[in-house]
Amino acid sequence: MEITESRHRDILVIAPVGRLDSTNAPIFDQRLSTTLERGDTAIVIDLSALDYISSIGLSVLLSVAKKVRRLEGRVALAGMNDRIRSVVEISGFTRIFEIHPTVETAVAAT
Amino acid sequence: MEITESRHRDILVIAPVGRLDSTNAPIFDQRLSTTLERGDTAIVIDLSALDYISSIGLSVLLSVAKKVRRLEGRVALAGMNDRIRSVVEISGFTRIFEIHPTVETAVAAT
Amino acid sequence: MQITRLDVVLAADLADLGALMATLDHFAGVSGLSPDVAFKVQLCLDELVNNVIDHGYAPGAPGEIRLRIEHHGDRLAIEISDDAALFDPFSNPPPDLDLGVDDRPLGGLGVHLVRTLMTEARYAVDAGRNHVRLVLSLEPAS
Amino acid sequence: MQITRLDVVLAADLADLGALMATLDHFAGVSGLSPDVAFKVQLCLDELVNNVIDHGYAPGAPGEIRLRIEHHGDRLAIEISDDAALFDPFSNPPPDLDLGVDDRPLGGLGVHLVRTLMTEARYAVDAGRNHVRLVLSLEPAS
Ligand SMILES: Nc1ncnc2c1ncn2[C@@H]1O[C@H](COP(=O)(O)OP(=O)(O)O)[C@@H](O)[C@H]1O
Ligand SMILES: Nc1ncnc2c1ncn2[C@@H]1O[C@H](COP(=O)(O)OP(=O)(O)O)[C@@H](O)[C@H]1O
Repeated sequence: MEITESRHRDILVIAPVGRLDSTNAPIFDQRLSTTLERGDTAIVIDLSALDYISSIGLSVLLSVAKKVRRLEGRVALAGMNDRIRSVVEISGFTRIFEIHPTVETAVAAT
Repeated sequence: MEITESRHRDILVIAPVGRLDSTNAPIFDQRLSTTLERGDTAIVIDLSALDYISSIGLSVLLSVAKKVRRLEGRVALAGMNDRIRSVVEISGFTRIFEIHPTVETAVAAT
Repeated sequence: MQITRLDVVLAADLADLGALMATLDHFAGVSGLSPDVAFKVQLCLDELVNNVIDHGYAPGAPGEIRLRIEHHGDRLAIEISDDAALFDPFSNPPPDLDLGVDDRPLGGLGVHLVRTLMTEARYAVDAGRNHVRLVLSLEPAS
Repeated sequence: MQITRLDVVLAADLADLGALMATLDHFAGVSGLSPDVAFKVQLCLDELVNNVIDHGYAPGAPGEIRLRIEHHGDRLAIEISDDAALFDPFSNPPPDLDLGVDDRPLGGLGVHLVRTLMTEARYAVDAGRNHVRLVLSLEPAS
């Protein structure tokens, strides 16, 4: 799967492209672990290029939230389309994640 | 539809690409008529880039054979894959058309 | 994966015939049908649907065609039904393939292709509708 | 054109799940389903098929899943059946969405998503097999 990264000041913006499903979620999970191990603990996950997420993709998001919390870092979700937002809401993740309409507002909110 | 043309001495080689079906056959029919009107009456129809032909495509071939005969020209079919050849055979066109395995043999047979 | 049954409703027009051909491509690809089988199925449905469009429903009048394809083991069973005037396509005499180029009529090959390429091809009237039922036996290899 | 019924047999593995997702894309595109409906159908079948793969059949053991989708009017009816150990996924209590990030378990969201996104979701045992039956009412606009 394609995953793009960019840096805004000390914040890493990481964007999975396409689908976060049983085939792709493990790849994205691995990439996020590497990012955290590297010392990046201020992360915005840009979901604006994501078309599809299933529960395994949601588990990857929850998993990074747990790790970031232990590291006393920060993780925000940005740019979700309406379908992905509805799944995130049904999962109760609005209580767990800082959520922003765009990467710009997520970065500015620090 | 894509139709490619090339000239070998006084022979025009014309190749329909893709499908000769109810959508595309009228376009190919029109092109062949224009070709004949232009004075090209020695024609090899190269079917090697053709994936599919239905009865309307077969009618276009029969129609050009009729016209070429009136014009005392020559038309040959070349390069058919096995599936298209079987349909041409079932239609009894092996009695009507000169058939060659390749454009080269068709051109050389003049 | 194998698609074991596919039912479709299409409008009697060329746009929906194009959509049907795309669906048959998908069906054949997913179910791993051989290119020969995929070609025969496309061709026979193309011919029969074209006939309902051209000769069945009145030109410009809206018409609907229903299609069912079943794939179990080495057998494809296809049923095409429509609501146009009753007509048995297999009542046509076969074309005379011995005629010379000047005498061969344009057209009249569609039903002949269907009859030749399919293992079985039958016509029935059911609930006042035309039904054509086709069977294609698949080679164990395909 | 509209695909009114689609039956599929798939092996309980990720390769066939991928093929199923491609077929659902095709189905939704051909039948003009809205992106919302297409997403819900993909997601719910993805979750349920994944559960049969992960929790139903023994790891590495061959297993088969049958699927039927029917689309008539503004209603999609879906049936998924398998031959693994009998289990009613809707017997699970819903996840506790009020837990904080440290206490939320990973997983346990799939069935909750299915139940929330579909209009109806029921489990039944029929001929010794697991059957999950889903209904999705389509907005007249979609
Ligand atoms: N569904 C149909 N309804 C009415 N007439 C039909 C139908 N199908 C075929 N026919 C008749 O049978 C003839 C032969 O059909 P076919 O072999 O497909 O050749 P073509 O359609 O090219 O003439 C048609 O010309 C038409 O007169
Ligand atoms: N088909 C099944 N066979 C056996 N157990 C199942 C099946 N589907 C679900 N389960 C059980 O229900 C639990 C919850 O399923 P689900 O909500 O999809 O979350 P997850 O699969 O991520 O754990 C699973 O962890 C499993 O214990």
